[in-house]
Amino acid sequence: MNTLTPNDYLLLLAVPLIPLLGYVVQIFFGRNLPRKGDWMLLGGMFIVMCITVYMFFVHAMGHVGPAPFWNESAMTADGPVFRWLYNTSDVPGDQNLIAGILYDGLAAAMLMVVGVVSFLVHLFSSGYMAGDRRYHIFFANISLFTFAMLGLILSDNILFLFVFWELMGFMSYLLIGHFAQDPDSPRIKHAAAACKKAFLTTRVGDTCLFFGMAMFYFLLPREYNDLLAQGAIEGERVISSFRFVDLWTMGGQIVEANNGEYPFWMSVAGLFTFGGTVGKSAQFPLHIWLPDAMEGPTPVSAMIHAATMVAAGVFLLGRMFPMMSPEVLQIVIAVGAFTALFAATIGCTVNDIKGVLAYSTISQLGFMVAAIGTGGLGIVAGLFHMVTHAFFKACLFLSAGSVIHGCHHEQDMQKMGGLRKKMPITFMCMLICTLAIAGMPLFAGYYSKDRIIASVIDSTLTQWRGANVFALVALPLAAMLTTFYMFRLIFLTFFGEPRDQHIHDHAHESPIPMTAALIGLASLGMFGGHFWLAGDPLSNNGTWFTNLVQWQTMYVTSRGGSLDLTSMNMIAVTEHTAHTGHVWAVGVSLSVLALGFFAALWIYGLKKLDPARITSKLGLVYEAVRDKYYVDEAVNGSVIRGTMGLAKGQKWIDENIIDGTVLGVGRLGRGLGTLCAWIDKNIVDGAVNWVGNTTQALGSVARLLQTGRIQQYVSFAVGGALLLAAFHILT
Amino acid sequence: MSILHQQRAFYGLLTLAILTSVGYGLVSHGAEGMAFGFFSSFTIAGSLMCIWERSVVRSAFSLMATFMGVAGLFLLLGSDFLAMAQILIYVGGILALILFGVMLTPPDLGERSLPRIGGTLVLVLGGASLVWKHVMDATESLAVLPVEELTPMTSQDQSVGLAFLHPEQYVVAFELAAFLLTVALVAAVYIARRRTADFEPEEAA
Amino acid sequence: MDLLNTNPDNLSTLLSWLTFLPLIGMCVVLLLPASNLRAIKITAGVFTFIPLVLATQMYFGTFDKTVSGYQMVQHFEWIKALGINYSVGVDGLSMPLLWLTTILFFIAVPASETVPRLSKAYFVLLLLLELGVLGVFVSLDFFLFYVYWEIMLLPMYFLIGIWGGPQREYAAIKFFLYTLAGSVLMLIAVIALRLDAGTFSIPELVAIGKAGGFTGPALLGMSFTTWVFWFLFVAFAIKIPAFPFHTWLPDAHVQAPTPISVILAGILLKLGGYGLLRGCFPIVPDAFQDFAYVLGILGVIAIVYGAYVALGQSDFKKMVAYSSVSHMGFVLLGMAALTEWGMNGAALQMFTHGISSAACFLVVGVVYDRAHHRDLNGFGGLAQPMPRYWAMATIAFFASLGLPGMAGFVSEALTMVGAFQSQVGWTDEAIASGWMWGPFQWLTLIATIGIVMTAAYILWALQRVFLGTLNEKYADFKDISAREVFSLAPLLVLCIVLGIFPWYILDWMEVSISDLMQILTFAG
Amino acid sequence: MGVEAYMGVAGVLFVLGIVCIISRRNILYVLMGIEMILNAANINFVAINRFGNGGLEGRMFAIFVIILAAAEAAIALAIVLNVFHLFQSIRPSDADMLRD
Repeated sequence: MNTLTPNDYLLLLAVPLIPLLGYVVQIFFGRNLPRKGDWMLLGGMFIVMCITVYMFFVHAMGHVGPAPFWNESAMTADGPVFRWLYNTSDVPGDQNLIAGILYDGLAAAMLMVVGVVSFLVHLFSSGYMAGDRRYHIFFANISLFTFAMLGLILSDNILFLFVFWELMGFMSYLLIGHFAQDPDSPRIKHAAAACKKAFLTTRVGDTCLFFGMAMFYFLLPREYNDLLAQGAIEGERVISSFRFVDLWTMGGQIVEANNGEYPFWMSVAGLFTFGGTVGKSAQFPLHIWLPDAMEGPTPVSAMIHAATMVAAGVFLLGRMFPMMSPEVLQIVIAVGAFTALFAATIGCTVNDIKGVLAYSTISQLGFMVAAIGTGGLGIVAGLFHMVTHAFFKACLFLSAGSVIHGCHHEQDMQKMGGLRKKMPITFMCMLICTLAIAGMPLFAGYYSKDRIIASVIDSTLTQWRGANVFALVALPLAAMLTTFYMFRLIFLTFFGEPRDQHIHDHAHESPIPMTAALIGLASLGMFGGHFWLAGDPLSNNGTWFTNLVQWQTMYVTSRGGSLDLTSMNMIAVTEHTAHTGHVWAVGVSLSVLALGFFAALWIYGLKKLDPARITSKLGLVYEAVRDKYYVDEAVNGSVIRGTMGLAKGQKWIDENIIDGTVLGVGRLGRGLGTLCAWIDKNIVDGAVNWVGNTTQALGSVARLLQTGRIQQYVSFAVGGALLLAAFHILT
Repeated sequence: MSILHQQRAFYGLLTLAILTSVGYGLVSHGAEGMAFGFFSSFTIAGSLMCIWERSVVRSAFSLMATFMGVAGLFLLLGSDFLAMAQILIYVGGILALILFGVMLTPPDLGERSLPRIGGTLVLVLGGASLVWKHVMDATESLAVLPVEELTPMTSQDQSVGLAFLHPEQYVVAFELAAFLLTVALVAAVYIARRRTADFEPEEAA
Repeated sequence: MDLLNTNPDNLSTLLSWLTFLPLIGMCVVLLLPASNLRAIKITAGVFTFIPLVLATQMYFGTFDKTVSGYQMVQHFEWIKALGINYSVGVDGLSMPLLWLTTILFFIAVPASETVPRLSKAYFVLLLLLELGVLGVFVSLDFFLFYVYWEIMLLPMYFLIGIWGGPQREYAAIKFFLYTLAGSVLMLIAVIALRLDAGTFSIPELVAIGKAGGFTGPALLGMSFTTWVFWFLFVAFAIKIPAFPFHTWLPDAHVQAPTPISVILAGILLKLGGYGLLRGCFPIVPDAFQDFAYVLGILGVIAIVYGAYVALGQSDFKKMVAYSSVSHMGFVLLGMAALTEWGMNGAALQMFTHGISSAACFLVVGVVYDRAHHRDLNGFGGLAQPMPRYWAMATIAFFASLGLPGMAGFVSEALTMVGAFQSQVGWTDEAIASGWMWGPFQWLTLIATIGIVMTAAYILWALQRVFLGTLNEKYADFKDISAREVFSLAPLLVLCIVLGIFPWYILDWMEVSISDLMQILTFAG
Repeated sequence: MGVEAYMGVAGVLFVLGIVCIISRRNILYVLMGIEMILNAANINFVAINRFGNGGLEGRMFAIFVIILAAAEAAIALAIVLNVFHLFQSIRPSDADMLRD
């Protein structure tokens, strides 16, 4: 049941195209537009925001029904269709790639989030980046990034998702590298290295995603057709395609045909796809690029490395969830939980204000991934947390940006202190969002984080699996640490006496556009949570967001398949466990909040306990945590030095062995050459000389005939002729 | 034998040979045979005399006899234009040239040596006779008609003249010959020009 | 289907005009006085521009992309005694490459401004080279193919040997001997085919090949089709260059002047790939299928090995040269996969690599003209004095990196997914048991390492050259000049347009590639 | 008279020409010998032309031989004068500068 009318699609199509148009205009005419063209892009983003919000409320909000609204894009061809590989329609479906728009619950929510956050970040950066030398280029890059993100959300097939996925990687490369070309920025060298590192690490994840995607594209239809041949599935033969709709139906029916058993290769493919999320959402092994990405300007960190790009990984997980087998989900939970805990611990020791927020982002992403991993209602919790996190984390970054802007690009918290009087608005916004991220009730964070913990409890109660248990322990601990380091940040920057008088004197509140953005995001951070639920927070289902996000099951069932998410992951969420799980969750999250807050208050607020003594007592553990568990060094040491060594080795091989063989052949040739030369000179040449000499001797004899007398010649001629004639006659 | 006896013996033999060939021609082929005998013996005698004679002048003049004999033979063979050309060019032109050559070069009477002449004559004649049979076989292959079926001889000077200028036939050769003659003339004059060096007195080398 | 549809009415002389225009140009340039270099440049420019206009008009006009088989065929007896005839035609496979050739040669002429010791001979040889290359792409008679192949060899030797860098003689000789060895092998194979099949014409050979009609003598213990396949493969592999035969490429590129290495990378490498798809695969299809996995392995080695060695380079141009080796590995992999997408990917990769690597070499040329050295570590922060150059360099290098939205990605994605779908090397019982994982799936997995490494060496190079602190030696470099933009811009525009709308090339190739696929015996 | 007779005469004349060139010590005899040889050739031409198919070729050829003989004689004479001028003697054996 598709409530979208054709012109809705045009509206949706306009959403990504406006930033693209803005980019193209900005690139060519940006420099000489008034105010370097930022108003044009800002206006564009405002329109996009209005469209997304309008579409969200008209279609997603009002719709509470069994089947999620979606469009069959290509099939009913009411949505705009883009034939990518061959422009002729007679090429069979699986050869030609037909891309359309998939606007369902998840896309609606994400679109709105990205629309709002991007607009506010544009607004903020128009103030923050005012004096920059490459101001118009910055705005161009940001708008192209927004185009890529919006495109990713709307794409209905995984290949286009991949295209926009990598395009975002490229834009983050350019944006992180923004200061790499700015001669007067102090950290030009670090920025250059950081942007390369970001692109390469995400590229590793991208290639895993590409491989997983190729596996699904090729193996899914083959398996489906084999089962069809064996009669396990009825229906007609399927052609391979990248579209999510096809992947879900085929996947669901294959799993169902194997009565709930996932074929092995499907887990492998699922794992590879999860590799993509690990790369992009900075999960444990591939998280090293996010802290370095802080080299980029703060609005970039806010938008890309907090709200949108890193959320794309979780979005992909949401999209590809039906294809994930239980084994893969175990790994997802494990990685997510571990990342959450791991990053939270490091967060406590970082002194750079943006560094803290970077590690907090990694940790929160770990929460989301773990939540989705638990399956069942966990998906709802994870995606919901993604939405709320986008708001308050963006606000945190922007407020950190305004703090930095105020303190003239000073990022080290050690030098700040007592800024609350100097920067009241920033302080208020930052406080609100810290409460939100900590999970204070009535704030957005509480609803989503509490739901995550609830889903983890549910999944562990229903089936006792290793990863779930680990998550059950790790996530609350991480939540506690989150509260601790967030309040540490607040106390260090805003409370206590100013540690660096010079900075304190010059600190000033940020100009209007920046504070307006901060207020906007802070309010979303506060009301975001409650507003979404439109139902009592304690109950488990019936919340408006759940059926918005639980589209997959409904989608497949409406297509005749019976892809029941809960049943697929064999997490039978009975009414009873859901309720008890939930009660437990509320209790755990509140206690964790209190614990974290008082610890931070105790150490940093009231300065009762000198943090130095704790760190000295912890000793080695503290060093390890402070140096980020030496992961960077480990990766640099092993992977990067390994590849470089391999490269140098292969260069040597190429130069010496392969080229060597050629040169060897050459040298061999030359060796043979000299040998032959000798032979030639002495033997062959000798013979030739001998021949030469003999001929010369004969020559001198013959010369006698050369008398110079004509008559002798005539007589020789006649004699010769006669001899010939005689010879001729005689024979 | 003294030189005089030699001369007398040689010329006696010569006239005897001429007569026998004329006689034999008359006997074997009637008038035509006689004419052939006369002309052919005249040619051969002339050349023999040219080789025999000690003085160059006499040899030169004996050559005239040869040319006349050959002209006669041409007549016998029906090409009158050719005979006339033969007489005109060979006797009138070339012989005169040779005489000029004789005049411009010192006489060298002692130069003739009979044994040399005799030796080469015998040698060459021997070789020639050896080859003669072979040459005769070669002529078999020529499409040569026996005397009887020959078409009667008609004077073709008209056609020869036309042939010279007829585009398909010899006009090119004719023009080339004309061109060649002029070039030869100029070249001869150039080669034989009097060097300026001749006029200065040469110092002792 | 009359293979060569040689009925007189469609004997269009368009192709012959296209191939012989450079020859006419060469003669005109020869007549010009050597001192007047400006006139020479203009004539060379004109005589490369006309084929470009012709080729574009053919590409978008006369060439009918829905018809299979050869078009614009011209056919007449050349050497009756040996049965060699001048038959020329073009189909979906060669049309895009023909167009690419004319584009790159037209771009090479203005790019030759800064070649050291530039003289009339340079332009004469350049036009002769164009004749050779155009000829190879249009010829349908194997002997004519071989003749043009040799014609192309000679000017290239002199162009590198005279106008090249310091060790140009070594590089030129190495290039010449390598390719000559290859072409000798090809000659043997061509003659063997002629003696066995009685004709040189490629379409007829293909028909016989498809029907398995070759009954020639075995050699070195291999059946006729097998050793003919190996001879042809080695000849073309040297040109691609495939893994073991690639060592001539870096030397040739490093020593060649910029416009020549643009042409070398842009088109000459495609001759190998085109040769395989035109001469080797359709004529000896069963041998090709038997040894497809070997090609696949060589392709993947080239991809991964080329990427790693490029990572280890310190010379900018040598790095781009090895990147060509790595990218051409995709062509081999795509071809060996014997799947619809694989073949299309390989053919498209030839075109896209042509434009992206040509752009990269022009970028290297620009910086070499200013700094007169190519040591990557010697540069730094060039983005500041030359922002527009940095923007263009980023587009060029990210296009060759395979960033989506650029042409490189489309062909690499097609090749990878095509190779992944390949069932070459699947044993029958594996298929029966439903186990869908064969050698090519492993190869594709390994190839992904190559893709990551490609990103690594390109980004590292970009960082060392453009980002970071500005090396004060280069502070006064002036930004990219109009002439350099004139050569570089069309290639970049092509990269982006083909990235978004790849069907501008794929539609043209689709029909002839599906013809090629019909030759496969098992269900590809 | 048959063609053999004429050819006989031509043969003898040819032989005598050669003898004249070889035996006599004077350059002029070489010239005369050449003339004899040319005449012998002419006789053959005309004879065979007459006894052959009777076309014009033989005669025409003979005429051209005669023409060329004239040109040749002129040149020969000029050369003889130079030889005499250079070597002060007309014996061919003295003019042996060609011998190294």
